[in-house]
Amino acid sequence: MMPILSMIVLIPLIIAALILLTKTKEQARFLALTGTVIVLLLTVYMYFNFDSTIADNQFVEFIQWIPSLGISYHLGVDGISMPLILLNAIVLPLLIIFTWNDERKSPNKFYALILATEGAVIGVFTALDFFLFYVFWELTLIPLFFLVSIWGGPNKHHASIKFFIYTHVASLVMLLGIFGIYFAAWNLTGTPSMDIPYLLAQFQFIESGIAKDMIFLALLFGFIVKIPSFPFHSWLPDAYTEAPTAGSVLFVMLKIGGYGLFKIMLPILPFTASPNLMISIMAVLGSVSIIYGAFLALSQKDLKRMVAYSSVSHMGYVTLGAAGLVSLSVSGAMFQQFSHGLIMSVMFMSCGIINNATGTRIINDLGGLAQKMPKLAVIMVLAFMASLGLPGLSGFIAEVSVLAGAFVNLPAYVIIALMAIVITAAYHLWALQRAMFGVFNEKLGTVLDINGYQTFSMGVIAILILYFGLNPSPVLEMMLTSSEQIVSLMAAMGV
Amino acid sequence: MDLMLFAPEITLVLTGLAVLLIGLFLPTGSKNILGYLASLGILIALLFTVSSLGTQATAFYGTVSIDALSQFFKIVFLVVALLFAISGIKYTEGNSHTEEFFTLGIFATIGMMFVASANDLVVLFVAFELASLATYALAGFEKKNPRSLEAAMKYFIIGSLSAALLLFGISYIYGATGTTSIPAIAANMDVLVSSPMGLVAVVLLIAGFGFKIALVPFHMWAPDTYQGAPSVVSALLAAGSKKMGIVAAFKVFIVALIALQAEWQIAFAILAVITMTYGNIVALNQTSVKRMLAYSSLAQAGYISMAFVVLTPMALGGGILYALSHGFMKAGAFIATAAVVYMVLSENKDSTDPDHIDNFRGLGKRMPVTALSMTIFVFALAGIPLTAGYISKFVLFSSTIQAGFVWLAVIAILNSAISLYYYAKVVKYMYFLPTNSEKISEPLPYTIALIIAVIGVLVIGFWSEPFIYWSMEAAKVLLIPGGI
Amino acid sequence: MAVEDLAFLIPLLPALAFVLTFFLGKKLPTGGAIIPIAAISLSFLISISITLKLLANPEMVIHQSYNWFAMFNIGILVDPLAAVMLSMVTFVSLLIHIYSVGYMSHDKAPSRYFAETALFTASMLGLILSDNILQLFICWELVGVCSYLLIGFWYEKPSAASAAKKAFLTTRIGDVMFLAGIVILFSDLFKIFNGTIPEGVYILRFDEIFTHIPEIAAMNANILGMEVSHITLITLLFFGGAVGKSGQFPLHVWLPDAMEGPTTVSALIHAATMVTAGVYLVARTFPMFIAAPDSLMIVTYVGAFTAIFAATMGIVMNDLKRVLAYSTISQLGYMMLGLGIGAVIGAEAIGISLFHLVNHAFFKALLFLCAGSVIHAVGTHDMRQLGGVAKVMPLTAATMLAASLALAGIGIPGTSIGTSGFFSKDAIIENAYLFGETTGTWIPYVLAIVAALLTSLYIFRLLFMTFYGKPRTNYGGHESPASMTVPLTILAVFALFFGGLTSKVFNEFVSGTFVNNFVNMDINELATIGGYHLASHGHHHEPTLILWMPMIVALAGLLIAFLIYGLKVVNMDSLVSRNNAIYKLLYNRYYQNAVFTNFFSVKVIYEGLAFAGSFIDRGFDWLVKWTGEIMLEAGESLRQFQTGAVQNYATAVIIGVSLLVILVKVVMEVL
Amino acid sequence: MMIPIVFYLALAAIIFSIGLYGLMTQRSGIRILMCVELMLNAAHINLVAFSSYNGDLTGQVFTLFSIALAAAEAAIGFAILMSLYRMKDTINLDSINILRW
Repeated sequence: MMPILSMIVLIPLIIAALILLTKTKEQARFLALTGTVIVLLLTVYMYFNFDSTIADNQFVEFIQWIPSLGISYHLGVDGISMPLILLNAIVLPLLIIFTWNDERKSPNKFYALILATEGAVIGVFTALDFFLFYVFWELTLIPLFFLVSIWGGPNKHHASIKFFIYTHVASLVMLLGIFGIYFAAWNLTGTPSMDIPYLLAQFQFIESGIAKDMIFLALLFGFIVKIPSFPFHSWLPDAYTEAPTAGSVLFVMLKIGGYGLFKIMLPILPFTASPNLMISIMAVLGSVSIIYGAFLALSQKDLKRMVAYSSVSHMGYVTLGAAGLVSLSVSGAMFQQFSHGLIMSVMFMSCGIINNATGTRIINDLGGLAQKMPKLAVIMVLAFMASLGLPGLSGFIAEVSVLAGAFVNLPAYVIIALMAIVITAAYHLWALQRAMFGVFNEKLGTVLDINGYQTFSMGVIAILILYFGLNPSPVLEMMLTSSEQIVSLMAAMGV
Repeated sequence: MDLMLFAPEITLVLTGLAVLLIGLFLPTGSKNILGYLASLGILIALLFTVSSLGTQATAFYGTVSIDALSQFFKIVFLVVALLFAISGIKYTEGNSHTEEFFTLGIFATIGMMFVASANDLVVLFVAFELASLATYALAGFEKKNPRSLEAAMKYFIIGSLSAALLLFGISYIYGATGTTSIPAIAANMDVLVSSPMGLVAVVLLIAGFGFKIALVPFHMWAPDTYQGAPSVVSALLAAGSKKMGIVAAFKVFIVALIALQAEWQIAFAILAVITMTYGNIVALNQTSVKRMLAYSSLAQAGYISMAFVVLTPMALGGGILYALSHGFMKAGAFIATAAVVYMVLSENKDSTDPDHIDNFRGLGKRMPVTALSMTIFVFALAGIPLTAGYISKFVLFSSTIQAGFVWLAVIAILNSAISLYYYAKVVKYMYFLPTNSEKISEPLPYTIALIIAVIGVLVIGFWSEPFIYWSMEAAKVLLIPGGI
Repeated sequence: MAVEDLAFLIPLLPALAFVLTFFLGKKLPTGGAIIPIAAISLSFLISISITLKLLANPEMVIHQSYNWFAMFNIGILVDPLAAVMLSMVTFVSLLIHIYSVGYMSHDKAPSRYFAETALFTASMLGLILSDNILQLFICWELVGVCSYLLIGFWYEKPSAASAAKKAFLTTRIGDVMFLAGIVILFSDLFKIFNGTIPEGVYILRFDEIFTHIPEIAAMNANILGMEVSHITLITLLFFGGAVGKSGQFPLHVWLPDAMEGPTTVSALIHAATMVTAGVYLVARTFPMFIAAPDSLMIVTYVGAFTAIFAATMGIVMNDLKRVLAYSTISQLGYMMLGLGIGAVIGAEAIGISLFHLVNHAFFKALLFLCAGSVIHAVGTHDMRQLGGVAKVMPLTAATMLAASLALAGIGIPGTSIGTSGFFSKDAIIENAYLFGETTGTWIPYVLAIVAALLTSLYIFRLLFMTFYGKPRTNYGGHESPASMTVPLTILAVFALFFGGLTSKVFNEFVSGTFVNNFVNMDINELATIGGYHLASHGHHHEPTLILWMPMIVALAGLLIAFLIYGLKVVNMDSLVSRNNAIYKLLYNRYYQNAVFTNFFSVKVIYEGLAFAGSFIDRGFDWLVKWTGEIMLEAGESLRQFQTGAVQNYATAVIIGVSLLVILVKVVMEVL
Repeated sequence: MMIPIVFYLALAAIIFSIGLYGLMTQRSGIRILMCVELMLNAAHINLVAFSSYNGDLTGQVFTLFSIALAAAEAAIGFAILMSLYRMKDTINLDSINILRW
């Protein structure tokens, strides 16, 4: 069979290179669209050939790379990564369409970077070798760094450098963790290997408990910063806010932190010296992020910044759900990643549109936009409702699964999260009221509604939000399979 | 004995002399032919060396040895020399002293290569000095440029000082062991170990080599010299003669003075930490790119000297691989700077600091190839994956953890995190800051040199297996008794 | 095919209507009102025929259930309780829709209106049909968001936008409690099944929940040192949700403000769809409540207190719709009280309470629609500017009178003569008396009685001020079009006669809702778990006075209102003045707004916590920045070593050498 | 009769230190150059002394090489100083510090 995973990873990168050669905006965006659509088709094909009843990796590809260090080119997808790949594959073409008519300098670089990011992110989701994993992990940084620094807002340089270095430090700490597990296994078996499943399986045989905890914490830190979770979130508001709309959406697509949590942290969690400590660390981080992000979002003046903080709050559910260690909560957390990706992309698209149309994002300066932009208003209200966890929309499935599941083991933390729900509703509705409703602020001048391309891409995502809210099974089933396997592992260890 | 073993050196000597002689009869206008000649000679030498990889022999009554280690480092030197020569073609354009430039460069390379294969302190010292003397002259190549002269002067004084220290140290070793042959020294160390002379000698030697490797505090000349000397020469210094110091240190300490391991391990631990931290922190707010690169190469030297501390095959292999990668990255970076300097000077003759970071504004538009390769080099230096810099850091740092020096690895990793700041700053200037000046045509030789370096960086990054293999082989030479 | 197979269409048709109207409405006349009207009338037919079928054979329920995801399902359950609710909601909502055709004719976006109302109705119907608590919660939330959209229908009005937000947020507080209840319930059942849910078992379905009530009741949680049974915890949290939706104290604040929407929306919210959801929830989970110690007591007291609390505010409002709003709150209090009384009368309570709910739906819808018709005609809803409207709009006035009689509960005890309100309210008050007898606490009864007095007082005050006498200002005005008056008339008929005709059969029908082939609950057994002593069944004999009491107070209220506002024997101005403390307290609605909105939400949450949060966040940000700056500073100072004088360099080398010797020695000593 | 080696070593050490001292204190480039030569010669003394004591010639050969190197070094050094002098009319090294920090 064809190396489909290599294709969905490499095609975007190759196309990105091609786009760099293009001269005009038309060629660039056309190539970009083709590339992303190809990836989408391949992913859909893969999705329909994916067996969601087994938890093992599928479509595996394996090639020796640097044998003397046990490094190999090892790809595969499972129930954890498949939905996230699907998410990227779906949103990216729509993102290209969304930006179809935008005017910006050097569009070829722009689209090239977008595709490069897609390739790198999908690479992270498919890599089954720590070396490869880390390579893609770092590779996601660079295009985003450029996207923010070139097309970003007024404060872009500070934001991009901060994001770049902050997350790079995290990656390096994670690398230390990887080294730890790598050599621990090497010393145990005498043969080096960077293979993720193999190393995760070896982890339990490490004698020194301290070593195990250190490795776990180092890896955890790397992922937590990327998620990002309180208190390591301070790169996020700047980066998300300063990034161009497409950049913000790509940031949202960057679900690698949570992915690492499920793919790498949970399988080794029960074998750490003090699992319960680790669990409570994650639970605390998660629940605090939820309520903390909510309060901060409430206090924001800038619409996009508010959305950024709301994303901190939402990603808290991921950490909390992972810590919940009930198949429902874990799969709920995975689903939260998926749905959060969809919802936030619409949110950021809306912010971008409002910013372009009115020239400001300060909520109090807006007002009554719904009268001028009815189409946007409809989609935006839906997105906001989804974001505040309204039933029937994808956000609710995730949150209720996380809350219900996690309550079994972590009641106290769930109560904290529950308190945040009202705040969440508050800042969403308040922002809507001030920005979209009420009397139109004439100072904004003439405001035009979203164009056909934007309507299409946002509309499609909105419909998906609705669809997965009503029928989550298409992605939730495979998540459940994977999470049940993880949880059964926990149960076996009596955690 | 088989002269073919020395085919590379012989080729170089001949080339050097040929360049010198032919240069005498050429009018200034047509001297740039010499550059091509030199490059050709170096290339041939490089091919000889590559083909002789894996051969194992000693010559000249055991004072010179050909082995994986020497060949590996010869490749490093020759690659750097090649980049030096190719970019030199443009640099020396219209200069009446072209032949000196290339001859000196070639002789410096010969010196380095003999250091790499030296098996006797006499040879080592002489070759060391040969390289040094040639580079002293090169540093001051721009006789009319005060900066170049000052650079040369500082380099020379500190250089000769450290030469003296080195020789003094060697004299003690000779006195205590009664021989200058490296394996023989290793064989009868007992006197030296028992006497206080041991420590003194070790420290004197560290100072002597540390000057070339540019370890804090023996580094003081480096920033000034790298900044003041012609960029192409800085490339040779940073990428080439630095490695010479490293290989010499490898031989002398790990092979000859292994009995004093405890002493010099501690010394190197201290120096490595100080050096990498100092280099990175001071590099943070430099405005001269060459100076910034100088400090960054301090930091890199710090990383490499971790190999002395860890002292496992993997660590040494990592260090050796790092030497190669650093050769490509740093030489490339300096040559890119050279291109920029060339551009600036061609725009206004009397610009005092042509390598100021402001001259990099909008380079992405003005010199796309140079900018892109510079980006790759700095990211490689920062250790971004799929570059030579990453794989070398990977091997070196991970070996540090393997050997249990977690604290050292943590320091190193934090350092490379810091370093990202000033590397990213260069990229920021090249791509994100606006410029009013327009695109210019990039000088071909520089471009070729840059492309070669980029290819090197990326190939090592992607297809690392053979490089790791050979560096490990080289490391074995050092560690396995009687390997030499 | 049998009608019960069409049950799923009941919510689906309006939902479909929503989609169609949303996309096609603009192109159709009257904003495509015809689509929802047609859809809802179909739903009504289905519901009513199902109700009749269930009436015929009491054992039967309609239940269908499908897998949704994980261990959750989607399903419909039509038992007597659901059936009557369905019929009522579809009926009232249908009339309101028809009425709206006329009422919204001048609005600029009628299609959006009809789409949203259709969705509103659909989600309420879905709520009623749910066979599991999760689905119920989902529809519950949808109802909330629809109310948000409808209250904020005229979103360009800032007051409307903020009222909508207030409504959503306030109910959201309740919803969170409800959700918390569900979460706890889930984890309890999850533990009961100890983690392995068999295939095809949906643990949040009512039958599963009810069958495990004893186990849940056995679990105890320690909250602030006191042992609370999980069942109590869960039911109270559910009740919290009900309090939010059904505007019980203290979460009733949103309801009066909800007047910002079109009057028809208010009618929909108050009569048919939204507020009754809370009562329905408690009725639906009644087996849990009766098994939960103390829960029903709290329901009783909250209900009774709300009844009187709202009534007091009703007397002083000058805004037509606000009076009605407070009356709704008060009546909902009665319904809750009715359910709470279940503590002594068991399942009958459901019948009684639901009966009042249905009747209230009729007359309250009628009241609002009349008010709407008045407002529509004269363009103001300040009663002080009205008066003598009866002359202009006789039909409206007549129907309004009917509705008021029903609300006041006029009727002759012991006979089957009387308005609908009479029968249902009377039943509640009588049972409140019984409650007093059994438990020995008379507070609920007293509150209920006084509330009854106030009720008739404020409603007749409204009646006299608006329709009686001569106009205070010269407003134009005319009788409303047929599309509005016809629904009024129909509702009037129901408000007057429905109760009298159906009271007996209705109570039996609904009270038996938990005894059928889906669930079969022995309420008395559960009551013992809850520790309630049910009064002996059979007919109770209250003293005649008690029997007549509600009637008397109602008439008394009527009389007082007539004297003050009709004949003006007392000069109100002396009382109605800013320096009358009580009046001020009532008029400012006990300063809840100041407390809840201005102080709590703005000061504490927004300015307090949120900004504290942002301060902390700046701290983190500063920490990151600071690290960077330290580095740069260090770099700046370390540079200075590089003096540029070569001697210093040489010195550095030499010092370096000597230091290194010493350091190495020292370290070697240490190690 | 034979002078113990310690004397030679001491002498060499002294000369070496003088060289160091000069290197640190002197301003004139020429003098600094001379100091460097002093230090080298100190090393040479060591080598020769050792070689005669160890009784093999390596040390002396080494010295010869080294002297030659020293000469070359001196040549280059003077060349550099010369051109510095041409440009700045001074060989006072303190005044030559454009490159710093």
